[in-house]
Amino acid sequence: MSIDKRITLQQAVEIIKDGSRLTFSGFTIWRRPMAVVYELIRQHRKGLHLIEVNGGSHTEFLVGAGCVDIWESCWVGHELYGKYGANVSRKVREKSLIVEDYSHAEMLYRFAAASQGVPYAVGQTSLGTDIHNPEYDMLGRAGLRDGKRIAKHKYIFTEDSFYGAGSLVLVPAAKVDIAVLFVHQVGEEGTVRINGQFYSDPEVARAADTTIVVAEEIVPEEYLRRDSTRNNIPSFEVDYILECPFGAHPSGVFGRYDVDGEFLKHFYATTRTQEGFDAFAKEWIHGHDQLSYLEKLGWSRMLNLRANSALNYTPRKTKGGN
Amino acid sequence: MSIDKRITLQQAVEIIKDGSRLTFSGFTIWRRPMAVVYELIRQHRKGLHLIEVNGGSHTEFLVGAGCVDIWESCWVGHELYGKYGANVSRKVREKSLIVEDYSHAEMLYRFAAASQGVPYAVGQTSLGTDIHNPEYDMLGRAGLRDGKRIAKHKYIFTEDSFYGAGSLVLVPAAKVDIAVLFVHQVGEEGTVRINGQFYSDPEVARAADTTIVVAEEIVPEEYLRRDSTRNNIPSFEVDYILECPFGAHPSGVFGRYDVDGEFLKHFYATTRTQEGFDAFAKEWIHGHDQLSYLEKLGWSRMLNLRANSALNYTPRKTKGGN
Amino acid sequence: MSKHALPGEYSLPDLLCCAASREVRDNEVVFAGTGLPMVAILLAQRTHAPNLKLIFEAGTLDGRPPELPTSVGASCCEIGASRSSGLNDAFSIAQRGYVDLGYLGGAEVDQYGNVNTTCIGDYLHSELRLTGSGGNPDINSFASRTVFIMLHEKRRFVNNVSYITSPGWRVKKWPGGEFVHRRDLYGSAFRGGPSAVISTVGVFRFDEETGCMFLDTCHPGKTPEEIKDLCQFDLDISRVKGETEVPTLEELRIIHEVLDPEEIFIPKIKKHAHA
Amino acid sequence: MSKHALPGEYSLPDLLCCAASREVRDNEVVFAGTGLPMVAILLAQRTHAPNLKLIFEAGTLDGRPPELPTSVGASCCEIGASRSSGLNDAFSIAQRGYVDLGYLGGAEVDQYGNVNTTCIGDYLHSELRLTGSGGNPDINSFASRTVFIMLHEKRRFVNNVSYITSPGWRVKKWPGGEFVHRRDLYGSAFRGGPSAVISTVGVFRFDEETGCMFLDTCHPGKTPEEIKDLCQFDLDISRVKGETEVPTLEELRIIHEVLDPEEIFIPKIKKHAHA
Repeated sequence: MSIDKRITLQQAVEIIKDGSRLTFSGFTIWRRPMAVVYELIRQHRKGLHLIEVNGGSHTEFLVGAGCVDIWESCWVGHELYGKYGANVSRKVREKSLIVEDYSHAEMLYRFAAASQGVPYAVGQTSLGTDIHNPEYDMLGRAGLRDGKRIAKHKYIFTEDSFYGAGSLVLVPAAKVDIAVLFVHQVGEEGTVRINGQFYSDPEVARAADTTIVVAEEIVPEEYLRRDSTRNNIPSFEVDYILECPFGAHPSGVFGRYDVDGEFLKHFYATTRTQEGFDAFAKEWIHGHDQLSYLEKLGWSRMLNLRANSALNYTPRKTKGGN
Repeated sequence: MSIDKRITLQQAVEIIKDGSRLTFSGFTIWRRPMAVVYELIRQHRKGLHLIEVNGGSHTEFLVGAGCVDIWESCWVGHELYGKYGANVSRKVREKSLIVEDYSHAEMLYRFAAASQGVPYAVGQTSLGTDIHNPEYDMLGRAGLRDGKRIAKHKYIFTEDSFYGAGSLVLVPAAKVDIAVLFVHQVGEEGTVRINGQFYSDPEVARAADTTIVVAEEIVPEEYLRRDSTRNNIPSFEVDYILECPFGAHPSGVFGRYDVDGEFLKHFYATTRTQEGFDAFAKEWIHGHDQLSYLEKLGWSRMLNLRANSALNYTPRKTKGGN
Repeated sequence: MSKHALPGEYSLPDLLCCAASREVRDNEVVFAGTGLPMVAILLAQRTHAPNLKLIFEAGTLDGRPPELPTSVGASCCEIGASRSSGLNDAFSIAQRGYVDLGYLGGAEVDQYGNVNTTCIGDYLHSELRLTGSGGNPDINSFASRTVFIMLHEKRRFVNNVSYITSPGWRVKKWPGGEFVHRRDLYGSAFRGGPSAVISTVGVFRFDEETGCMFLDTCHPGKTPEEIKDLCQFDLDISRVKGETEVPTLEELRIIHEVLDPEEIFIPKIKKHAHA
Repeated sequence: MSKHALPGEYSLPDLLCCAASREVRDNEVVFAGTGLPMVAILLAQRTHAPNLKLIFEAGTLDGRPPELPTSVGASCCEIGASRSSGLNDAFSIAQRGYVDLGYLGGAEVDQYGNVNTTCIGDYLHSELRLTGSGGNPDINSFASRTVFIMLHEKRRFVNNVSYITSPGWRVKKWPGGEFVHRRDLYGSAFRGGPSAVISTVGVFRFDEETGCMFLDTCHPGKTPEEIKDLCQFDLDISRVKGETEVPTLEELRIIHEVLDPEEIFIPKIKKHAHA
């Protein structure tokens, strides 16, 4: 109450320094803090180290804009709106992006471990795959495993001595400097309420040293505290808050708006090349702020994405097109 | 839907065999499946191996009745209604009960590991205490660490190689045959909704090979599925269900009824000796069923414990006595 | 039971979807990915497996989506679910051993059922990076059975996949990388492995002891020899049971009128199209 | 600021409660146990630390209970909380390092602040088993500071506790059991240790380098020598600052009229009682 956690979009992005280890809320093309992603691109942030449970369109935006040096995750694409991450693929081919591959469950375990304050997690997934191929330890090959900001090992293989369960793989905690979340509601003191699936947001918020929450709405803290079992992240885990309506577009938000599939299809179709990406960014990102971006999107487009508040989703039969 | 999960109280207790590894829902003197505990005593179950995140009055009942051979946990007592677990203390002194001590967080980690399907958990708690004293591995001393039903080691000490975090302690997953939960609502297909703090119930339900849910109410599954984010345990983790109103008494249930402190004080005061326990059991347990137990408690007592449904608790000013 | 469709009344995606749907048994816990697998599972839920329990990776447990989700993170996933939460629940449940069946896809597969969804060509000098693993290896590691649905081309049914993303019946033991039976590596976490590959030409299964793929059924109009020619490895065609069962009219009605009327994942057959 | 109470206007439990309350700083995250510590924290919340964040072990995060909970699992704990959940959240938050201050109790303490809540006498031939550890060692392991509130008797301030339940500044290194500085054992998880023992005769603190307890303040009417005599170990009384600050009238009003009017944890002073 005494500490005012409100900041502006610009301030939020100033907290994220060149070279920060960064992660986000959401799942593939859902509930991504796109307004912050756009502002990072506008402010020409460089050398970011993204560590994500999974990637998505937002990853493609940041990688395409050249903001990212290292990406640790398991997946990137636009779901059915674009088959793969063409910007990531291009930068990998050009060797201007280091990709460290884990499996999806392993990435989740890594964040869960960090959120629990332990240095690693134990798992039995993906044994025998090239995900565990010691030749493919890309951060190791790049000489970046300092044991401080980046774990000394990509994996450690061991055996279970308690129950004889067999081979185990230990994965290092995902240590991140900053998590940026996009959620439905945040109270003035930082309490977060997410509607629908909360993905890996609670783990991500707790794992990060600094957590910034961007919300569709800032609501009275007291309102959220009337039903504390519905809240997902406690006040003291959140350092900064800001309100940014429609700030997840073109990703979708349960109960609020659908993924803008046409927008993502257009992004995917036009950003296979760097020239294509630069043209896209010139049109949609640079020279804009969040309001002028919404103006450019226009009412018709956004009303079409609106979720039915009784159903919490956008039934296809009510939509034009698609 | 196709599989009828409903059973009776008697059937529930028949599923729990002599020698079963058993655990429960709840926290100290809150939301314990007391009706099942009473029936276990009536059916003279023997040799139980209790593994609990924490104990409480229900532990004292089972131990006092001689149902338990091994108790792995961290705490037993009646909160402010009785300073310690006098029955556990007596049986330990008589060496008729093996107690294996872990810390509270360690017990939680052990269930979390089991619920995640991994053989152990990593922690940094309680380093340097006698909880980790190798001389005090009581199951090891008793020659019971077969590496199958009971882990080969009580602890393994190691160091972190990923970030140089220092000493770590590995604790074995808490493998249990059966979990018995007491909850507010369960649907016909097994979906569980708990109101208020859910303690370690989700971990416990997922860790157990068989999960029995006792509920204040069985409600239409469809009702619970209208708001799936409010549910705590998914249908397929629950094997059997039964309805047993006030089945947690004398423990308390958020939003329904308070702990019966007078009852627990009486239990604590009269069961320091085995003779005292036997007399208590004769009066309150043997020869009763759940309905005759409620009749014996009487309306005045139970109305006095009733929670205010707007507040979800029992404000002290509305209560007679205390 | 509904009549089977005649040639020309169904498309190849229809056939794949129905074949995949038949892999589900009632009351099973099924871990579903986005796309054609999702249609197959919802089809099973509406036909022979009304009590299957559907898990979406993003955190929906025992879901009954009112319409076909366009991704597992989509808003309609959790409508009617037993519990909606997050990935920690979904993967804990999987690793704990609750999952009977997983549905997956892939770009390349080898004779042991090792699947690649990560890159084409040398991983260290990648020409084309694909989406990456996602939950493919996780679902495949933990489920008792997994079904892969794949486009069949000779460059996809290969001797060695570019990158083993998802483990088959014989996998690499690190640090050496020699192939061992999956059972020997997974220990108590061993619960099974790939149980079927449904490609655009046939249905393939695995000898669980040798770990090798064999041809189970040919899609209508395909011969075992043709199919063998479409694999780089030496496909066992000695155990072919016959032809893949074709869709029934009722299945086609559910796919095209109930589940995917907008043709998001499965196009409707055009009057002039061939099966 | 409210006036301090005069002798006879407050009891010993009042004094302990107020002394404990003063250990909290505003905006801190505090991990609370049942009993007198709970009263102390709620008192701080209603006086000098209105923005403290209260965590209850059972799963309430940033709680603002409308009345004094009788246990951390109680129904009124979560009313007004930021989030209510379970133990996994509470202990994850603690191990992650969010907790500034923990309040604990104990039956025995040694000069390093090692505390016993497990048993009296030889653990292997126990005469009296107490409640056990509960979260005592966990809160103490993870919090930056911990405050112990204890009954002061010579048999409780001992050379060697029967069982180290909760770690002090010098702890046992296993398997040998030799005493080492806590910092050397906890590695990156080292964040501090016991910062105060508030007993019924004085307030004790620790030299963080030697790990040894010293007398900080004497409760009114007690002398350092008397207090030293009440310890089996050689208590350092060279650093005594003076007398423990007594309760203010406002603090007494909050304790007895607002927090614990039913005298659940702190009895009201009787007309004829002495401080």
